[in-house]
Amino acid sequence: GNNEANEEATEGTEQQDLEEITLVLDWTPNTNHTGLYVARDKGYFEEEGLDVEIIMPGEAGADQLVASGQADFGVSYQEGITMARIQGVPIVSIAAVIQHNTSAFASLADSNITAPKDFEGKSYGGWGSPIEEAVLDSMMQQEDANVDEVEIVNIGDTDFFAAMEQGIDFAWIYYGWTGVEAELRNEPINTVYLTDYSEKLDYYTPVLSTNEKMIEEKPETIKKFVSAVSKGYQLAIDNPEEAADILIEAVPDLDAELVRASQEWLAPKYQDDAPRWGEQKLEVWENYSNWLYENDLLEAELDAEKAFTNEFLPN
Amino acid sequence: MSKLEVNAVSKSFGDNEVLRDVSFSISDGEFVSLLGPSGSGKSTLFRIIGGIAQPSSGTVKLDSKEITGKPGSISYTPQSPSLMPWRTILNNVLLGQEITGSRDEHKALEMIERAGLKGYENSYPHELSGGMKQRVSFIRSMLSPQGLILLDEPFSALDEFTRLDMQKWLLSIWELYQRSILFVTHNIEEALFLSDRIIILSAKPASVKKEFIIPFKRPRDERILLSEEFLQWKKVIYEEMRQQDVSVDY
Amino acid sequence: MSKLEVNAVSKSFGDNEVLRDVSFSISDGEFVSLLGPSGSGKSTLFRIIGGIAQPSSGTVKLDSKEITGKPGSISYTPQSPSLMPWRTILNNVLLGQEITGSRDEHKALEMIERAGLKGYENSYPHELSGGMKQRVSFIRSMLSPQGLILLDEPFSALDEFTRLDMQKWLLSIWELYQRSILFVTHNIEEALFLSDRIIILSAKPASVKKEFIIPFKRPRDERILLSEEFLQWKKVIYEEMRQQDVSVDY
Amino acid sequence: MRSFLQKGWRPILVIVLLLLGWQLSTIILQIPEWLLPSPTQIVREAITGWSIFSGHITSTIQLIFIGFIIGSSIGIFVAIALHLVPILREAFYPLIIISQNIPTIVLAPLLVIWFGFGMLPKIIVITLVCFFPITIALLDGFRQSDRDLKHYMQMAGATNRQIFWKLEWPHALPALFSGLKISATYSVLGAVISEWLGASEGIGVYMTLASSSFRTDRVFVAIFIIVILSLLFFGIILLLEKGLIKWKPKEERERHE
Amino acid sequence: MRSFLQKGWRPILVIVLLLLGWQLSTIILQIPEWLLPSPTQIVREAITGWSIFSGHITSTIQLIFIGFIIGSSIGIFVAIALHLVPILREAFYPLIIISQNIPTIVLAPLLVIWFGFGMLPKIIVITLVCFFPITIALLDGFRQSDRDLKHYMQMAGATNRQIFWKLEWPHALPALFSGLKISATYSVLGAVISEWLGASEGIGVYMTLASSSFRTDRVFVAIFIIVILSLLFFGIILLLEKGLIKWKPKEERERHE
Ligand SMILES: Nc1ncnc2c1ncn2[C@@H]1O[C@H](COP(=O)(O)OP(=O)(O)OP(=O)(O)O)[C@@H](O)[C@H]1O
Ligand SMILES: Nc1ncnc2c1ncn2[C@@H]1O[C@H](COP(=O)(O)OP(=O)(O)OP(=O)(O)O)[C@@H](O)[C@H]1O
Ligand SMILES: [Mg+2]
Ligand SMILES: [Mg+2]
Repeated sequence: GNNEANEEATEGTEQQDLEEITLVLDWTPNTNHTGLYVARDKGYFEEEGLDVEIIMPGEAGADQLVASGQADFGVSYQEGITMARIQGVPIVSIAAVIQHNTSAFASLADSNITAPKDFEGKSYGGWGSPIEEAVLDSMMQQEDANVDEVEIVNIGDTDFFAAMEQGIDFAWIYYGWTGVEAELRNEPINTVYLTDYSEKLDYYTPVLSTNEKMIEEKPETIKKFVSAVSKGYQLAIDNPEEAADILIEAVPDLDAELVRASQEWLAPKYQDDAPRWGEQKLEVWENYSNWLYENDLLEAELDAEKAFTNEFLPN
Repeated sequence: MSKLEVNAVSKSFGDNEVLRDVSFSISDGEFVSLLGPSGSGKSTLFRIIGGIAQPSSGTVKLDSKEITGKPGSISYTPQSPSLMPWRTILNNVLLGQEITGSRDEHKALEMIERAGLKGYENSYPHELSGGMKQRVSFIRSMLSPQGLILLDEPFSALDEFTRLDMQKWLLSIWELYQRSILFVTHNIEEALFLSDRIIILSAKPASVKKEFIIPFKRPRDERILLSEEFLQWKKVIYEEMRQQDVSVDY
Repeated sequence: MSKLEVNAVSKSFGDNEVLRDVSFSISDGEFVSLLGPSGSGKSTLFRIIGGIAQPSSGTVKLDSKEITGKPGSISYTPQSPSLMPWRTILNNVLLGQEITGSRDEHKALEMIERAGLKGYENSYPHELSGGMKQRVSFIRSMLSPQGLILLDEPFSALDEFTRLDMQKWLLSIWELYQRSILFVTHNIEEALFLSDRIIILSAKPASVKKEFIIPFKRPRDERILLSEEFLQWKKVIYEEMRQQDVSVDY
Repeated sequence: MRSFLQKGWRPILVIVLLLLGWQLSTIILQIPEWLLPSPTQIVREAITGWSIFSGHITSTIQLIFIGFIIGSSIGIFVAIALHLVPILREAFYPLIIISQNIPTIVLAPLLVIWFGFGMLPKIIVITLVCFFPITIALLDGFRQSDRDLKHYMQMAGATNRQIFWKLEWPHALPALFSGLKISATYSVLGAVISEWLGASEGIGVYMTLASSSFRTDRVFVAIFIIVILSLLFFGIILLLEKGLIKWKPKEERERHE
Repeated sequence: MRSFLQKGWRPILVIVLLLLGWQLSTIILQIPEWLLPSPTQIVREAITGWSIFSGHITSTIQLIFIGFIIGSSIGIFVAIALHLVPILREAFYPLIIISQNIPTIVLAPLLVIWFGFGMLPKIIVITLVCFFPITIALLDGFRQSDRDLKHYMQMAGATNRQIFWKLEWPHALPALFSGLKISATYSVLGAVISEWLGASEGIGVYMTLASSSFRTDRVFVAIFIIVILSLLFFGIILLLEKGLIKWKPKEERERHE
């Protein structure tokens, strides 16, 4: 009811003045995006004079759309922005949605994989990127295990649960979504978090992005946008149930139960140990890009300072 | 003994009554011609005897077995040549044999030559003239082994000399193998020269108007064409057909 | 004045020499028949005059303008009826008019009735007998407005009465509109009854063997068919054709 | 309609048997719902979720129709152009094949970058899917028209245009319908795929959302709808074919699908 | 060969002009490489990266061949079965349409669960893509065979089998090739898509990796290869058609593609 009132109020008066903004998600809406939907449906964007349309990119891929200016803002990953910038794609991270990497290697509980050394002799289902092997390698090295002992199978788009049915022992998931789904299904899983084994792998995922032209030409717009989004995530942090309901109402096709549970799990992770929501640290960017470079996964060294900025975050 | 018996066959296409109560029979080894105005139902009757069309009523018997609506026992020259465009002349001619038994290429080549088509064995139908295609279609049915042959105006596109030659050839084959032949033609002389018996169909709806038994001795010679008796017969049949020709009023 | 001039036309298909040095002409309003053995090249000659086949050498002139290889100036009844299976009889008949000008449905219906096809205006070709299709194809070319009409065995599938009727009708139309007609037939009587002049082609390779000017007075009546002079003419032409018939040796 | 009832029972029986087998095997083999829901579960979800769902359907149907109509018009137009102008045919035939081999994964970002998120890029995708079978089938159909009839028309002075409209076009109609049937079938899936280019509504959107929130039952509801739409669409083309091609001899007509 | 050289220049000219236009517009409009690389950049990458690339190509070509051969065999077989057994046709026709409407997004997990990550599920995907145009085109081709010839054969005592092999099959050959052309074109893309089901090698794998690391030039190298493969494949089908269908009148032959 709250946001309805807001909409009615704006329709008559301010509408002409609203600046139209497009935001592309990375894929389908999920709890990573809650703050964005809250900011839209609670009227935070309108308060800043913005009219934001949220779009699912499908196969189009958000980064190119943001870089080309078809969309003003997007949801991206540190990994993607790093790769993109090396190829000259002018895209910049403007806020970290979640402070720490919540991705993990997950397996069904009965296969007893609790640490990287247990990966040996097991089969890993991935999507064929060389990064995966490098990540496995650097984690397994901590425990003197050998990545060559892992059978790496390309499972394409197959989802985690289906892959587990088909003889795959572990796969790379986001706990906040797939892990929570496993909880809801009463399917006990073991997780091995990347962050537990390597500082360098604690990169930001996801982040909000924009292109360099926006930064140059419309810094004010970015500031307004980030401040509204920040309020949105703040609400998600303080009041996960309400935030979850907003997301469910905005995207009714999502599974409500999963959204609520995921929101509950994710709420403390948004800001975590950072001084404010969205804060990014140079060392995180440098660590990760150096790690990629050292592993021959990057053709050149990243100029990390240009890849992100904290300047638009509200104080 | 009757080879073929057509019993009270009627056929209508919707409101269009084409055949009414047509009955006749053909003996073993007999040569019978069917005369009747254009559009009277001769080809339709052939299709019924051949079993690919169902009569509205009546039955067809071959060798005393009922074959109404059952195709497969007859050798047939359709009114339009109906050759397979993707087969050479030789292979077209052999089609009938392929269907019922073994290919006798030697005999086929012999017949092709006899029909004046030597050199065209490996041509495709679209390279032949109208009359040549008709001869190919004729050879095809002569090569088929069935005991009853239906010929639907097989020589209509031939010049008089080729036609006479084909007629004589047909007679010689027929005399040799003693197959029964039912022959449709619009040419009275042709019917007289070839047949043991001529059946005249009336105009729409067609029924058997009259039957003539032709008494010329066998083997026949083209000289009978000029005999007085022949001309006499021709006049009789001509008059018979003229009387009942009511479909075209002029 | 010459309507059509065929000058030294030759045609070979690969090694197969079909026409050799064929020359003749047709005057305005003249009715000329072409006689020749089956496969001699009559239809090929028609295709060359019609401009859809290119002669190996020689030229064709219509109204003194060269039209060799240029189609589009001729009304034509092909040897096989070639009707459009998706058009009704009426619409098939009107095709020639549609191509060159406006549809005259009234006249078309009149002609369909005259040809004994009343009631079939809205039938499709596959519902017609062979002879009926041939009549449709004939009407189609008679309805076309061109000054030269080529008729390739237009009456071969008709019984003698329908045929005579169509011949008389053709003569009446021709006398009324004075169009030039080139007519192919295998029937000598038909050629004699209809033509001002008969051209006889030799067998392969075809060339003009002989021309006869037929002196019967116009308008002609079917009674001349029984006259002594007619029989005499028939014999002359028959003999002429027999002599040169070397393609089929028997 | 009567003939539909007479013949329709057979495919329906097969489909019912299939659903039955599916239902039984999910029960007997105890296949978990998230892997392969049973037909009853799917139908239940379709009924309860109908209110959410109906909006998506209308949006997709709209896309299908616009896309199919534009796609088949272009297909027909291209076929005619290539047929009538031999130089065009020789020059552009390969490009038509190329057009079928640019994967959506590549096309998608380019289309969105050039044309934004509106209808246009989606319609381009459906069009690309639809036009090809029609063009190929029609071109082959035009080529195979009756030679004698063509000669007759040329002699009578028919222009190329007349030969085309009075002979080649009617002759190629059965081939056209062959192509239209293939295209109609593809257009539905084409529309769903085009929605992955970034849409806010539609069966494609619903399906990806369902898939990413592990609601396999909803994914199958979407498939059911897609399948039903395709069959409907195919049926419409068949009816059109029967209505337009009237001249076939009876015996053959009766064997029509 | 000679006729290829005579006619081949036209499409090649068009393609060269197209590439030239593309090259110029990337230069003039200053389109950044990550968005749309110029043809020269693509060719450069194709040459330098050839060693990485060739392995992927062989793997994909293998998939295409196996998939296309199985797919078209099944397509032909299904068409024959449905044509010869009317009950089958009535019962299964709708299922064939349904088979074209199950999006890979749904099929993929099921296929993987049933058949693992090997060749089998990929070949199933290509087969599904290939068989449909062939089946539809062939069925229509069978149905349109000459009625008079059929009657002649029936009267002469031909069995249904003889009628099929001696009449309907040769008559439907042009339609079959129409369908094969469509299928050959689709099989290449089908193979690439099937690799998204999880493969360790192949153009599809190469392309997704290139796309996720923003190597647009490599994505386009992959497309170039896909396009060239498709054209080659289509050309092979055309040559086969010319070789097999010899009886066409000359005039028409000359207008063949
Ligand atoms: N399939 C059909 N549908 C409707 N009517 C038909 C069909 N086949 C034939 N007819 C009609 O049946 C009648 C007889 O046709 P049929 O072909 O048997 O004549 P015919 O005696 O062989 O004539 P012709 O000597 O001209 O060949 C004609 O009036 C024709 O219109
Ligand atoms: N397209 C072609 N290719 C090769 N040879 C051909 C072609 N068309 C006709 N011929 C040959 O030309 C010759 C004459 O054929 P045409 O059709 O002109 O004969 P016709 O005089 O009309 O015979 P008919 O009286 O039997 O109709 C034949 O030997 C035929 O084989
Ligand atoms: Mg008949
Ligand atoms: Mg001829």
